[in-house]
Amino acid sequence: MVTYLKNVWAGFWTTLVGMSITAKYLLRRPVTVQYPDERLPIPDRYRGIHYLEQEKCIYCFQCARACPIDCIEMDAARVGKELDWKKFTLDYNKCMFCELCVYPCPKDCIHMGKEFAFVVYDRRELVLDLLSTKGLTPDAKERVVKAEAEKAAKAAAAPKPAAPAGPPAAPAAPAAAAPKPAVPSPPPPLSPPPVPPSPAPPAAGPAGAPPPA
Amino acid sequence: MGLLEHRLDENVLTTRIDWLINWARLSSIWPMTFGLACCAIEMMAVGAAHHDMDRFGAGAFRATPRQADLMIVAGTVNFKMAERVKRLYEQMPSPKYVIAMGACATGGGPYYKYGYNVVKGVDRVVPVDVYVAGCPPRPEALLEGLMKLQDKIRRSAVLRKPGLPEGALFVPAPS
Amino acid sequence: MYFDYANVLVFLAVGIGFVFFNMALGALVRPSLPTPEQKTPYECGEDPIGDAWVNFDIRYYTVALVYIVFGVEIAFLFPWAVVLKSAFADGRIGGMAFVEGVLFVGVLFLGLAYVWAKGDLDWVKSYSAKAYRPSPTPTPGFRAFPDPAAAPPVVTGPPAAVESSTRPAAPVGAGAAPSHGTPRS
Amino acid sequence: MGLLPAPLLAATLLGAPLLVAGGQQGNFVTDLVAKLSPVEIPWPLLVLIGALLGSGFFLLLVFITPYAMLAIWAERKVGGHIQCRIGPKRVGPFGLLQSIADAIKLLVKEDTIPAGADKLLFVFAPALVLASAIAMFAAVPFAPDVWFTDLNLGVFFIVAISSLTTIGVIMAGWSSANKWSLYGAMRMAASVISYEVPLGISLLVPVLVSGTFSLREAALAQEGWGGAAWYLFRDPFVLPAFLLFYTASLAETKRAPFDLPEAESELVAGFHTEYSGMRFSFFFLEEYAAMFVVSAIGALYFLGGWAFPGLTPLVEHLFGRGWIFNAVAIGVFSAKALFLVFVMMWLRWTLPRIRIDQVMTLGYKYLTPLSLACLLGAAAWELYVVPLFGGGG
Repeated sequence: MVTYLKNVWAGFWTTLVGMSITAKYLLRRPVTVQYPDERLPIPDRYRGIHYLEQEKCIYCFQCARACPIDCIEMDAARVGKELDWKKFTLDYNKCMFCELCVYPCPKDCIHMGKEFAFVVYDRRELVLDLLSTKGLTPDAKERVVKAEAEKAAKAAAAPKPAAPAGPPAAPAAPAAAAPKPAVPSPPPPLSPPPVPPSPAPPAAGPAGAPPPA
Repeated sequence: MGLLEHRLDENVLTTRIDWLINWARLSSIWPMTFGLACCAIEMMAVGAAHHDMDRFGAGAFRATPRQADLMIVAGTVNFKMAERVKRLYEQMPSPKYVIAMGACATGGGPYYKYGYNVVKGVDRVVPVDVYVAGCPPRPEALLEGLMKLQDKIRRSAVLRKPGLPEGALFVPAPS
Repeated sequence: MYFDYANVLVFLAVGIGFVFFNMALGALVRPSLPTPEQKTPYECGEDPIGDAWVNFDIRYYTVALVYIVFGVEIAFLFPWAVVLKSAFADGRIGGMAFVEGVLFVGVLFLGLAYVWAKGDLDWVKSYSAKAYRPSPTPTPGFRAFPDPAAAPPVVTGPPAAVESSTRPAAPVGAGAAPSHGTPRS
Repeated sequence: MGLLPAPLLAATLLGAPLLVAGGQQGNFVTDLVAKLSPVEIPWPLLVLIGALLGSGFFLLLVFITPYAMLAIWAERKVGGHIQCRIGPKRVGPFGLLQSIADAIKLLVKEDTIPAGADKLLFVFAPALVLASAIAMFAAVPFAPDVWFTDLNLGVFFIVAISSLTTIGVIMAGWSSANKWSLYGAMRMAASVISYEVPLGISLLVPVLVSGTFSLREAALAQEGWGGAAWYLFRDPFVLPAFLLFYTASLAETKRAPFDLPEAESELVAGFHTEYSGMRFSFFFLEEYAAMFVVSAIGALYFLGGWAFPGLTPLVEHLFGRGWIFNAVAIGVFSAKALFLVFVMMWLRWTLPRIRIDQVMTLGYKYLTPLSLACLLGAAAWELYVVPLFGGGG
């Protein structure tokens, strides 16, 4: 009997206690961050939608090769020292934001941004082109034209010395080969190897230098 | 088909009624309690205090597809589950909407390459209205997806004849 | 007086009319795109197995029987409660009105106590009914957990030693039979 | 079962002769119609018009539907704030249009009927449920002169009609051809049969005190003491009876923590698993209507109805018992009932759902004996203690 009455009292009392707690919360300020109007600060190390510093990129395929799911595809042609970008896409149908593409980049040109909302109506739109410009910039075109003119002039002046001018000539050779095999996914192992091992690190200097100039 | 649905010409009245119905539909999108993987945790976060999907009127998670308007495919859809996803979608009464949330649902995600068991995109099973990228997307991204879905509903024709090919339900976006 | 109940009928009719009116209104606009899949009963996305009209636990019916008794009793108590005060004031009945009520409720309460003691109010009868005892010999194929026949557990530390060393020695009697998970015979 | 609508319709049509046979009194709608009408309307027709207008227009359109919409909005708001959220906000100012949006959306949502369902019962169940909710309102007086029918069985009638809701729910669950629905319906039956008993017995306490079934007369009797003669304060047995009544009415209206028939986490949506669109919304509407009705009974029988110390006596003194008094009475009464509704919401977001066997245990082992004790105690107090103070009635 005592237990019974105790139970009754406990049921009543615990309900009251619970209700007092919820009442406290009822009167408290809500913690909601009203999204489109207010936004939570994004942490510094948040891994959002990528962005690419195109002018720094040297088309070395390191990021694409590091990607565990092959979601980066790129295609460019080398015109002299310049890169004629045709595509640099990141497929967010696959990307898992692991940041593995960022570390191997020798030029530190691909980054994880802080943009988080990437919402589309069509799945194909999820393949994001990271390039800001396609084709050659006017500057680059100018430089290319100038370089070609110089080359032609040099060739006209002396047919022999063309060989020592190795650095500019070497990239030009794979550039002709690159556009074609870059389309399917196998390219990384096949065609680019000529590029990164020997000419890429040396080419980094000249390729990186022109933009500031 | 309803008696009047998609049968009337465009005039002031039908436009207003369409506006009203679309407003009602977009203001009370009840999602289905349905999560497949880790994205579901973020989906729960959207319903929870910090992001509060209920502000949009979309907080009433219904456990049964019969009362739900929106299926948030949150997570990896493997082939075994795809059948169920399909059936759940079918069991929802129209108008019904689908948000594919996260990389796995939109296109197979990390399992694209080696995941022999994963459906490479839930749109191969059910028609998807809005794709939200991310792995998993932030709760805000899902809210963004919800707003995008609302935009889509806002443009749909209900009583009016849709100026569209047969069977298409939505007026294309004004690019 | 009849008027009151005719009024209620009108209320009922209006309620039913409201439902069907709304359904008709909605039928003007609501889409209807049924598929065979859509018409299958919802069973969490699985194929429904078997008939939906399944057999139910007999407990529901015993409790329903208890309810019927009580429900009828309440129906008798209602008029008593209404007239109690006037009957009490009426000199001819007086205190008997109250005593009758007490007797009636007492009988009711006795019935409740009996049902209670018999364990018929417990949803799962085996939990508390006095009559139920696990059989002294374990059911064949049943193994208590931890299995008394198995080797005594490895004693890891002195504090737990006393408790755990006594456990295997306990008799496999009624006391040692687990209080849960016992297969019902 | 297919014949069920027929007798109801017939009875309604036969209502007119019954009216001729019986009634002398009309409700306030009848009076209003008679006053406003330029020509004299014959009495039976007048009463029929009054009933139709009263139930259809005043109750359903002016009261129940707006109230239910507001209550659903309030429920979501209360729930949101208890969880430190905001709740509906972006649909209309403060999200006030949320329920309207929900209603329109549900109206234009596809209506699904599962293949194996018992179609007739499936279609008819929501109608029965909603009709019983509206019929429950018939016996609720809103003010001394604002009521639809003053039944001589008052509260007994409401308790009886509320079982009709249960029948509707069981119909819905059974006809859906779905296991979840059937489980929900059986649980509804189980919880109702455990709670109808304490509900009835605890309601007997104020019935005993007031000596009438009529809610209106009980409320009128509580206008004493300057509006503070609430039965709640009358003796030490009424307060527990009120708590018991409130607990039992939670189960009666399928509210948490006794919302077993539609337990979302166990039975998908319980008895309305297969209901979509508008049909589902009728169950919702009924739930909120029933919440108001049981809260109204609580307010009328225990919390003094429309009497409020200081306020109602003052209004009566200043303006007499005219329409101003009635308006104030409606306000006070609604405030009390809505407060009880609010407490129901508060409880819902506080307590976890309890198990079915706990429901039965609570119903039979705790509420029933306690309410019997309350009844006897109140009877003894009323008969032997009240005369000591020289009080009465």
